[in-house]
Amino acid sequence: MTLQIGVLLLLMVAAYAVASLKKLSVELSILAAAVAGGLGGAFLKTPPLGELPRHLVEGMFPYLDVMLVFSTATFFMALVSESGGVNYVVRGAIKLFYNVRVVALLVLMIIILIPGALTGAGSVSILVVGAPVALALKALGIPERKTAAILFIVAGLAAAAPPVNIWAMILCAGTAIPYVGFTYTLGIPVLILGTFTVLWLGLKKEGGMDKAAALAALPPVPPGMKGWRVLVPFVVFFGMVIANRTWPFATPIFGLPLEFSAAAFTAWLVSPRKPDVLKLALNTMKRLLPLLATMIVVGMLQQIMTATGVRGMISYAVISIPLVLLFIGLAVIIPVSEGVLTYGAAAILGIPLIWFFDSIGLHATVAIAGLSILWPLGDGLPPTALIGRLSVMVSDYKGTYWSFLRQTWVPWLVITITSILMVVYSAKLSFLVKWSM
Amino acid sequence: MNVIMIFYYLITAALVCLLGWNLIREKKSANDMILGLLVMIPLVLRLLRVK
Amino acid sequence: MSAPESKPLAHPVRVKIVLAVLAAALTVAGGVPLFKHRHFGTPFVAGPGVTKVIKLSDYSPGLKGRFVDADVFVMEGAEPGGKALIMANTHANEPAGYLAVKILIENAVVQKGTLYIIPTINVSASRNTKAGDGYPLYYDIPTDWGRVRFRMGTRDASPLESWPDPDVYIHYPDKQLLSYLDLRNTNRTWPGRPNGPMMERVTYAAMELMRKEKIDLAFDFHGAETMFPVTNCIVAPQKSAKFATLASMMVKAMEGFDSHVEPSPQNFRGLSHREIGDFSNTLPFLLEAPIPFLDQPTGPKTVKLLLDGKDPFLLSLAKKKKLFVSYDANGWPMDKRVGQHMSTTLEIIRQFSKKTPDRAIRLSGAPKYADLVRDGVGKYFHDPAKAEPGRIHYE
Amino acid sequence: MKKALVILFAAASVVTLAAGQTAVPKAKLPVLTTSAGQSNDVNALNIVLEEADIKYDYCDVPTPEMVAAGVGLGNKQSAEGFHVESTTDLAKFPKGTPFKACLVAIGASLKGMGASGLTIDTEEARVKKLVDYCKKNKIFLVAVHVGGEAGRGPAGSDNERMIDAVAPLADFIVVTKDSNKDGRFSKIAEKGKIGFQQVDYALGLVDIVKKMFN
Repeated sequence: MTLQIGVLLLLMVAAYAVASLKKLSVELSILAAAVAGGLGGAFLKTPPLGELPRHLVEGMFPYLDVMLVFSTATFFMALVSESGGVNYVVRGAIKLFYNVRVVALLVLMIIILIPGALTGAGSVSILVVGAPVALALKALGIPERKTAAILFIVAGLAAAAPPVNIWAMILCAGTAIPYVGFTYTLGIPVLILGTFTVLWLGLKKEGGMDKAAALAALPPVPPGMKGWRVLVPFVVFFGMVIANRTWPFATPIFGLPLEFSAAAFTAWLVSPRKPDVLKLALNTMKRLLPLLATMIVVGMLQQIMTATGVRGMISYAVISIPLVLLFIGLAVIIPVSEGVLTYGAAAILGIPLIWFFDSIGLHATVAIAGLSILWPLGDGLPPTALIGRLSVMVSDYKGTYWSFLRQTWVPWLVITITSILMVVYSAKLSFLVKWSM
Repeated sequence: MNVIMIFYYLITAALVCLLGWNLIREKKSANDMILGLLVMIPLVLRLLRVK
Repeated sequence: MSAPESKPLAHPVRVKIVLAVLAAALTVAGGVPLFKHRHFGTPFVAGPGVTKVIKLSDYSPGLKGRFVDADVFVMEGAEPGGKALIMANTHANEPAGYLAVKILIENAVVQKGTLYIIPTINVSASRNTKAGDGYPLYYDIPTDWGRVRFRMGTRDASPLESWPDPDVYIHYPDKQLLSYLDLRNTNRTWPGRPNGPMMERVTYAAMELMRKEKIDLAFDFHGAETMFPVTNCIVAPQKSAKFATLASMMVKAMEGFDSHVEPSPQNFRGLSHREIGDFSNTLPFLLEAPIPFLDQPTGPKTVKLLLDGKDPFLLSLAKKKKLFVSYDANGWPMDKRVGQHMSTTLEIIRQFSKKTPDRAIRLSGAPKYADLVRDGVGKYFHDPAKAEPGRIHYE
Repeated sequence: MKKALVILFAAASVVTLAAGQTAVPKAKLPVLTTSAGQSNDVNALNIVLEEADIKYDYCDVPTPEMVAAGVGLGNKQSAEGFHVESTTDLAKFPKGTPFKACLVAIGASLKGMGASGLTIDTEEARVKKLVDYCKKNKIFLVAVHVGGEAGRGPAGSDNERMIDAVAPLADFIVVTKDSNKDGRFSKIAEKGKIGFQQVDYALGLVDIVKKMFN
């Protein structure tokens, strides 16, 4: 059976490679891999050919809700941006903090951390506050590729930050460990690593602008734009998120897409100039199309990989690695799995890994925290590279994707080492869990 | 079906319309046509309450 | 990373129409089987012991007329006594319990006391499929008179019944944070609320049944991965632990299979074995039988794997001591798993009846572990073609 | 049914002849039962004593001070993650009578420990203190393992640490056949010259405790 599955895996890799060589987009290359795997599997009746369409269609569903979040959040931010709110905020931030660089950087870091921490999605951080923060970073004299790097790493940390960490939640749900004890176990490393990242990448001023020039270089704020007009839509959004958290049994479950829609509607209401909503929505969808399609094809790939046994074989291979190699291998395995499967990676590799770690005396909660700090790095890796691509998009960086990714290597390495040490020494770090209870 | 769920069907329907409109306007890229259609499939099946 | 610029198409409209037709064909070819699956029913023949079939909504109007409202088979004995509730398909991708209750409903007769059986407590999950996990839609069990087809469901209710998911599920009433998915998992939504989210309504109705009918024992049938530490066991809170332990010792000695007892954790909320005990006078027991099909490191997710539990990867991992149950080339066949649920349940009922004779429950006609392993589960299914029409219920 | 039970008990009490088995030693009452690792096996142990009609005191997480308080365990009350039960016949052994024997059910449960607010490290430290106390005060220490294969695990696992904390220091070891598949317990017994018995099923323990305390 191993041989058969191995052949299917090769077939899928080959289909991906051929599609890429033929200059097809990443999304279509993943689709090609999924279809090739499905057709190959049909030879062995795993799954039978008659079930292939159903598997392909069913595989389009795992990330349906994430697609709704992306669409509504991007549309909301497009509205805020179009109404001049973004420019207003950045101008204010530069006025206040231009001369105290470290404080400015830390404030911007916290601004990126909050939306991701609350929703568990780094993409929300980028979509909601990415554009204005990018502008502010640029005004501080940080070049675009470093700006993109800061956004990407900090947004990833935001996703890992408490209270909501989706990797940890998937792992807890799958291993029947309660999702408690993560506040400091995740919070402390996230803050330390975030501070390190913004200071490492942002402390050096590379542009020659002084404060006046920086302000002059920023786009003008449209007449009539006031602080409250920017603030109100965000108050609506965070109000709904926080209301749900504070009075969970009195508030209905809104869900992020509705929260973003409500915020978008408010932004339109309070905007001093009324943007063309239809045009804006159409453009938003066009811009998002590759990302949305990625979610679709990754789900299909995942479905085919499981139905054919490829996913199981990979999971088996990871669990069978000798322990020391496994610890070192986490540095590659975890981010790459995220790059290929996004959150699916937590279920496929994470659940058996945690069971295994637990059985050899590691502390499961700390080990989950450690892994879930490493996973977000994979959101910068192809084929999906969800947060990496969003970071490049909002920071307006025009260079190649790889030149952006190279900028992140030092924080990347530090995060990797931290998270592996957290797993290895999880038993010694269990006091963090106790503090958090 | 409660009010909030109805909102979700409306959001989904809006996305299908936007994707469809973009698809109709698309003249150049076969890639974008395929991606647009792919994204529409699960949204349509959700609207039809199949899955 | 950006998509390469494509050359202008020679015939954009024609290309577009061809692509749209292909997409529509895929939608239909993939969508129709999913639609059929959602509306498929397996016939359950109400056996001689079934005295009535009621609805879960009879205990909580919040479920009236809803898709998620479940059937409750009631089996009353001539003599009054204790009462037990048996629930299956909490997680509809763990089918051993579902097959066990079908056998009970079709064969058992209660002499003393009453049995309440809910074959599918999470109706929506049993009519949902696990996107991304490549399960088969159905599995067939052979019998002497033909095959019986069952839906393969999943762990979580469908978004068609519960949409949207929250950013994080906040358990009622404890406020413990759980994964957003757990809002649709009926083994996290206990004890529930009468008008809360849909799955909380389901568990609330079951809680009401237990409180109003003064149920003594509640059984929740599950399956668990062989790599999961809590597998092949009875999960019981402190108040149920003695009966569980006695039963575990008895089945080991008399019927020759293992099912150890795991304490129900006190700080993990929403689970049946926790909340039923805390919010009623009922003694809860959650039964786990191994289900290799659900393990991550397995070969293709086929019906064969689901039914015989044989997998080369798991066998190799067993040799490396990475599984939590004994595992050999014989796999873990369905008959054995159904048999374990059946015998463990009967033994707990027997031990309870011995200790509290005025609340005793006595029943006959239910096969035990050895019978099921010898005959196979299909032997105990009744042919709906030979049943009176009014006695057939599609589950 | 009753007949079947009698036969079963008889069958279960026929002890499998494994290497290094020794006679059942005599021990004196009153007896304390407790757990090393907070698995459910201590419930099995209590049930065994009930079936054998031997009265006992039980605490899942006793401190040396509680053991020192003797029968009644210093009148401690059960609370969340802390269970006390005293069934010892107070007419024979009034409150405060020092314990003469201690039965420890070995078996680690992550969930059980979590419920008591313990980790494997704190549990190991606690068990070691308890064992030390028993040794110093000549309390007859019996290590029991009835968890079978499910209650074992790879080397270095929680279960193995609990075994190492108790078994080598016990005065007598009694295990089920499944628990000793790899001969781990017989080896410990042989090495430490500790009394050792192996039974087919947990129920077989009934006969052994009867012999031990009568």
